[in-house]
Amino acid sequence: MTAMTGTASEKSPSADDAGNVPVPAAKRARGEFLFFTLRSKKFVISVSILLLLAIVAILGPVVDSTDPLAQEMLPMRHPTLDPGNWFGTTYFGEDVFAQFANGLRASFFIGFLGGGLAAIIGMLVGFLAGYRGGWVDEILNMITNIFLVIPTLAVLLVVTSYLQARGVLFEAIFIGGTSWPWAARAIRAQTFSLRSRDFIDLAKLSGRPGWKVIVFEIAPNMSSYLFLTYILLFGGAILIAASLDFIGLGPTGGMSLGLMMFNAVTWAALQLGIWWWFVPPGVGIIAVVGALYVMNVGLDEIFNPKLREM
Amino acid sequence: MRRYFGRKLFTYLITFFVAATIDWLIPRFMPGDPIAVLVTKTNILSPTQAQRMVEYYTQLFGLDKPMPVQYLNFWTSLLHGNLGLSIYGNGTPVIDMIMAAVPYTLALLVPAILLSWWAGNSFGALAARRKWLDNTVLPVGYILTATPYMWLALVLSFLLAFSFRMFPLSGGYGFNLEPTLTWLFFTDLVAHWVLPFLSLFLVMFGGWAIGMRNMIIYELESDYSRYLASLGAPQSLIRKYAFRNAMLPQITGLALQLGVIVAGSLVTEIVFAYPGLGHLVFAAIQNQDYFLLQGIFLFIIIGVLLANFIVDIVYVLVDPRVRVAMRGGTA
Amino acid sequence: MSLQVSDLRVYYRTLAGDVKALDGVTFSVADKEIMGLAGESGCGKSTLGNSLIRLDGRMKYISGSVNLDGAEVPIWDDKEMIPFRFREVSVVPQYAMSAMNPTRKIGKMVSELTESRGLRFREIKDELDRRIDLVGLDRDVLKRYPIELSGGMKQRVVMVISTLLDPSLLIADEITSALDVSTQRAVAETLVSFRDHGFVKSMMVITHDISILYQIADSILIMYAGKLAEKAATSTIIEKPRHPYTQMLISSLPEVGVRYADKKLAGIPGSPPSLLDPPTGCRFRARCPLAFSKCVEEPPFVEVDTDHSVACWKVAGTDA
Amino acid sequence: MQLGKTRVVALLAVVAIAASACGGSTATPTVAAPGATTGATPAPVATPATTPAAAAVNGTLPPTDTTVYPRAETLYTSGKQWGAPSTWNPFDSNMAMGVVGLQYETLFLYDPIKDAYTPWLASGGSWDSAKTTYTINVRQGVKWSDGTALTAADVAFSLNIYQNAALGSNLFTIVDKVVASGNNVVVTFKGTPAYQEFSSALYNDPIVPAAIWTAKNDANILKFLNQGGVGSGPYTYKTAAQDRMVWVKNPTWWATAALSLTVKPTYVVDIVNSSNNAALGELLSGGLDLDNNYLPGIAQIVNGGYGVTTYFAAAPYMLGGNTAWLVPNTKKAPLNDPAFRRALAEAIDPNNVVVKDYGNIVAKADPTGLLPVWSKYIDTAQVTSLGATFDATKAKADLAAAGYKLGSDGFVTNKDGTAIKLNLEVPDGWSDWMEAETLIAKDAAAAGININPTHPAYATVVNDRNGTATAAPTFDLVINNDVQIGNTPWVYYDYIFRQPQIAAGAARNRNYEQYDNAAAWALVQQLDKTPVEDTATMKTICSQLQKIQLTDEPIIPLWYNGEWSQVNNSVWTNWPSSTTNQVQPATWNGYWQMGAIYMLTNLKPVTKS
Repeated sequence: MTAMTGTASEKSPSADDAGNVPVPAAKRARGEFLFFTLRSKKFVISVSILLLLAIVAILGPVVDSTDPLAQEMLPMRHPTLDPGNWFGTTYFGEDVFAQFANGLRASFFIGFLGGGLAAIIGMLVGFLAGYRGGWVDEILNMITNIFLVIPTLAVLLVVTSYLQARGVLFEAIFIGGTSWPWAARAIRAQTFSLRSRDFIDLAKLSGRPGWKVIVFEIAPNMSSYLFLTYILLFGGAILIAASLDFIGLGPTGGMSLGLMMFNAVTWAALQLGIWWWFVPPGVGIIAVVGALYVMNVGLDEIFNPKLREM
Repeated sequence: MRRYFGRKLFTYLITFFVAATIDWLIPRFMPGDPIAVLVTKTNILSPTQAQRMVEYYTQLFGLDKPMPVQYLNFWTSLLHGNLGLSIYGNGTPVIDMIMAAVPYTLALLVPAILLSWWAGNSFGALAARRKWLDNTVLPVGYILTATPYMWLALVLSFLLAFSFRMFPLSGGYGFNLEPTLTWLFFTDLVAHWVLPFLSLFLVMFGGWAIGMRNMIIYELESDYSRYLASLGAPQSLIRKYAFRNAMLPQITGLALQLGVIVAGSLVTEIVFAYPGLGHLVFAAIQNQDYFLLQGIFLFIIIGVLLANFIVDIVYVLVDPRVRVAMRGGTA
Repeated sequence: MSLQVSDLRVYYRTLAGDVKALDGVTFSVADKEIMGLAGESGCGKSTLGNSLIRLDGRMKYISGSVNLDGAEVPIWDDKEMIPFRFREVSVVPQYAMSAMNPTRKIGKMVSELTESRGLRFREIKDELDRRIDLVGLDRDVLKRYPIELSGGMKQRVVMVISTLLDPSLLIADEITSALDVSTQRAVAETLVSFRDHGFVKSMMVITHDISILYQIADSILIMYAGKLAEKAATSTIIEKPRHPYTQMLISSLPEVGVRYADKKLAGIPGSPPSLLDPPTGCRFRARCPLAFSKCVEEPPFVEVDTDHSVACWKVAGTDA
Repeated sequence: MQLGKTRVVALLAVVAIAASACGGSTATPTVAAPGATTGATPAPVATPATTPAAAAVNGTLPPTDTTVYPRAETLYTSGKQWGAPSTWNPFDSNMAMGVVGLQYETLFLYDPIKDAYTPWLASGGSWDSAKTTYTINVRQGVKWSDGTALTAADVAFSLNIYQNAALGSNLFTIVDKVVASGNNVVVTFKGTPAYQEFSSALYNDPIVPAAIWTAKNDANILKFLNQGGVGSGPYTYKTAAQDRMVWVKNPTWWATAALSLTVKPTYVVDIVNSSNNAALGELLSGGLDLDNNYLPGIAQIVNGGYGVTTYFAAAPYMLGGNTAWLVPNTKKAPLNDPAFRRALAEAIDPNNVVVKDYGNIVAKADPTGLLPVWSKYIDTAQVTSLGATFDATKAKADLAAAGYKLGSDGFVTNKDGTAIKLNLEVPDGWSDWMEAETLIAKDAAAAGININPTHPAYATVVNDRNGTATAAPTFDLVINNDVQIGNTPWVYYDYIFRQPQIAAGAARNRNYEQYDNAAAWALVQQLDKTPVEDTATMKTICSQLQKIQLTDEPIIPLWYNGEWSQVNNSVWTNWPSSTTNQVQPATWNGYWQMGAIYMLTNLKPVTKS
């Protein structure tokens, strides 16, 4: 994910009025928003890629219902057009397509849940720290820092060694629980800048409890921003999962793109020339994460007319 | 100014204390008995000998002491730069093993981070609002930043090293060499360094380039840019300002990303059997040497904290707003 | 005759189509004249102001000419415009608060700006300092960063910067809207003093706020829906406006000093027409109590009195 | 200028490593290469030194230059070192690759394939008529690498060193005294000698120079790292680093004169194990000559024309290095019931593992579990009559007969009707075994036995298997292959039947299944006290032991774990093989003195024209 966070963390993509264009505001907002959503190349392309992959992830296992771990086919078969062998087979005669489809499913799941969890924690911490400030801010900051510097791998090692088997769910939760710090910081910064706005003061003066101000005043005002953050976390989670799987800390029993990669390498797919075992997971991850990042910028431009190319 | 850094330093110390303590707990939290693992691995024939080994290692690693004592020892020895003994290096000081590995990791990370950051930002800035560049740099950037480190590493090693033999496959320097200050050794060192460096550099480059590209567009649309333009200032000046201001968030981004980057270097080193910390972590995991792991992680923690602190300082140096705020705070 | 604008058309490119924000305006500003430019938001007054100095990405020059001190101003060509900007035409933007690079010391920024325009900062420095004194600021604001200054201070600094090269025309765009009353007054007075010191030859003050214009403007130009409605000396506009729109505008101000004119305009039934495809004829007729058959034709902007022009059939008719 | 910046950073980085690496390099004085080297070196993007091109470059260097090992004179191996070489103490079981075998030697070699002992540092050895004292004739004219002569005193000292409690050897539980007399060393025993154990000591215990080790022979003997120590073997310490161990030929090796043997490689570079990907890559590209790791898919590679070969040209490709056993916890129901264990043995088809998991690079184990090298001790007739073979239906029948009824879920239940769910544990990350356990679980399920394959962390497996000082072993089933090939089947029977049970805890390394059978243990001891030449008696005892094992199934043999060994023929040829020269192809501890040393003397360099 690297500097993608830079984008999200510093600038609020809050829409601003596009100059004194004499078109009734409401009409402009609705019209242009929709229009741009459909016109933004970045958005349309990325979303269609994601949809396509999502369809594979959802329908793939249905269409090709072979158990991804069943070693029932001829081993190391080249991809062919005949059904059930579109992506060829692994060293053990497992159906690569089945693995890919299920792996994709897992990756989406991890991104969705892990990213979601991270987003929620990030928001809680970020909002609280940014809104309350003072010592609450200090403490939350410290916690964030700790999570930033602890090699989460270490924690994972300890946890996993206690689990007989760890599933995709666990992996997602773990990633969610450890990858939130940058989001928290970014949201904190945003909340901070919002806190001083008049309408917030107004809300405060009107005696509404803090959480209400956050939920009904602050959050809506940075909703687009939060959404963009979530997209980045989504993609990040998938990448982190891939790394974990690669050093053998991935889900046991289940299937994920990272795990496919890990197996392909363990069983020397490259040297044996079983490229069709090694390539799909990598390309799959790149496609999903890349599309997410592109979508992020696409949406940013939609939310924020200034950024559009004219 | 002093108070500001004072406070920062304080929080960093506390962070370190907590992180180190958690780190210390790792080997203790691990299920099973490291000694048993060690003895089993050596698979000695005679039970009596096994028994002796158990006693020997138990006292060697000081595991016979009660936990609180072990914890105190941990800190005291830590202050003496002693990270304990490695189990699979049966008794080698962890610090020695780390010190042997660190130069490789630093030699990968430091240039990879700095260069990718510099190159990425320059390219991103160049690409912003320049149609054709934007349309070429950007897609490439997205693909790179979305690539898992090890996948790229594997592809590179398979193509450039295995198939085309342009670079060595693995290791830190030729297995036919001994470290000497000779041109031969030096070039060989570089040859082994290129691919791991490249796989790190490329992925990060993509990220920075895109980040910068997006940031700078924000800046080019900002009021001060418009004002300068209406006063007829040349693009060069406007872009110069925009670049400078877009840089600041990128600096923070760097600090926030360090953890991820380190993780990336770990897997990359594993792929290339590059004898850095990542390789060591891998070996430690394979050998259940949690003392070594603890040492390495502690080292990483210190490294990341240090880097963060440096970034903090740099940030203060480059962002006047923070300085002003501080003057306000201290005045 | 310092500024001469004739039949200027500048459209806004939007996805819905071209918005005829500035649809053929013709007027002039004399030397030493401070001309106020008022109208509801969206009437095109800001577009007019901007188009005289820099057409931003979404603005499209259609036709018309701008002539400053006898020289053609090539507003349609961004490159060609550069020599004019700052030197001949300058602007105090409505976003003056955030117009300065937050990470540069003000002085540094000014020097970099002027150097980039091929001037030697050292030669300007003294003048700069003098003018800083003039606007009642401490000289060392130049050694400060923008965030160290209050809103009013920033406002004044920007005014000094914009006028540093003694431009022939200064466009002041909504400069007071963000300020409190007392600061407004100060800013307004500063503008006048700039004119009196000859820092600027003539001035266009774009604002919602007629009361400000009443204080400083020599003449006022009222715009409606991308066209000129009425131009006359300030006193004339305030005391005996001729155009029905102006009349309603002024009468809707209970007493001079009321802030936002357009707020009050809620009193006028209906809303301005969309400028995507504006109706033919008089654009005000939908809301005009006096509207009659003739109004379907485009009313010309004719001088009905010395230095008093109006675009309305009724007015023209009565005199004819 | 920007670019300049770039390069500077890069170079600085590399310099950093260079400096540190040099700092790290031990022992050898770092000799600057002669100008010729500098001239001969390729441009900054150097071809990897392991490719022919670079090898040529290095070949141009004078062999005296200590900093570059000419490819043609260097043997690259990998497989023994799981971590950086950390000790060169021949008494430390974690010693670096080759410490015993290349640097230190033993009195005899033992060749498991021919089942023959070859005098090595001993010129011979003999029992007295009563077979109660053993006399070792110390070979004359053997010199330590420091030039001093190897004497009977050295040998006596080296054996007596095992009295040092720190080594915890049990040699002196069977040996009474070891005394040097002239050129001989006389060993006397406590009671009837444990011939089998003693003979394994003869080819396993290293001989060290007394002059150096006397001072070290105390409680801290294991703390002595002995880097670059003095030995008698064909190689001496050259250097070591985090990722390698380098040996250089000892020009004055005694065997050259005495046995006209010469080790061909001037340098032996052992590379610390890394990822499969790297190892396989190096092997295929000729950067590695011998790899003793388990490399998946090697069968395809051997047949893929990469110039990579194995001991056997076809399945099973590898020699059997040890037996992988399925170890049941015989203290737990239902595994405490021989009938159930029997059914389990019948339910599992090791061929699945052999074919699907290993792709035929291992072989199905004999029902006795004895390695092929011990086939002569297998009572084949008895095996055919008693041995359990894969037969799901028979397994079902036996379970029913033994009173295990099928539950609604299709799995048999305990006699008291409670459900049976057996956890099979293999260490996480052991990919081949993880595959194996799933296959085993499948087979078992087919016969109605519910096995749950799990792979916790290695430490957890050890914990569950060994138990702790406070807790008894908790495992149901584990796979284990602790005992390697050796000179006597006794080691296997000791491993299976060991009595008394070793206290639970780290030191537990025998009889994991906790099977108590006094009769069997008596036979094991009897076997131990049978002279190694007396194969007839050995056979009869083994046959009796096998009877017990085949009927009681205390532990179930699965497959012969391979003596993983794959070689690249591009630089060295005439590797060990089933056809040309039948010697051990492994660099692991203990294999050198089982004949692997001949691998180095038999090698032939590929002469490139």
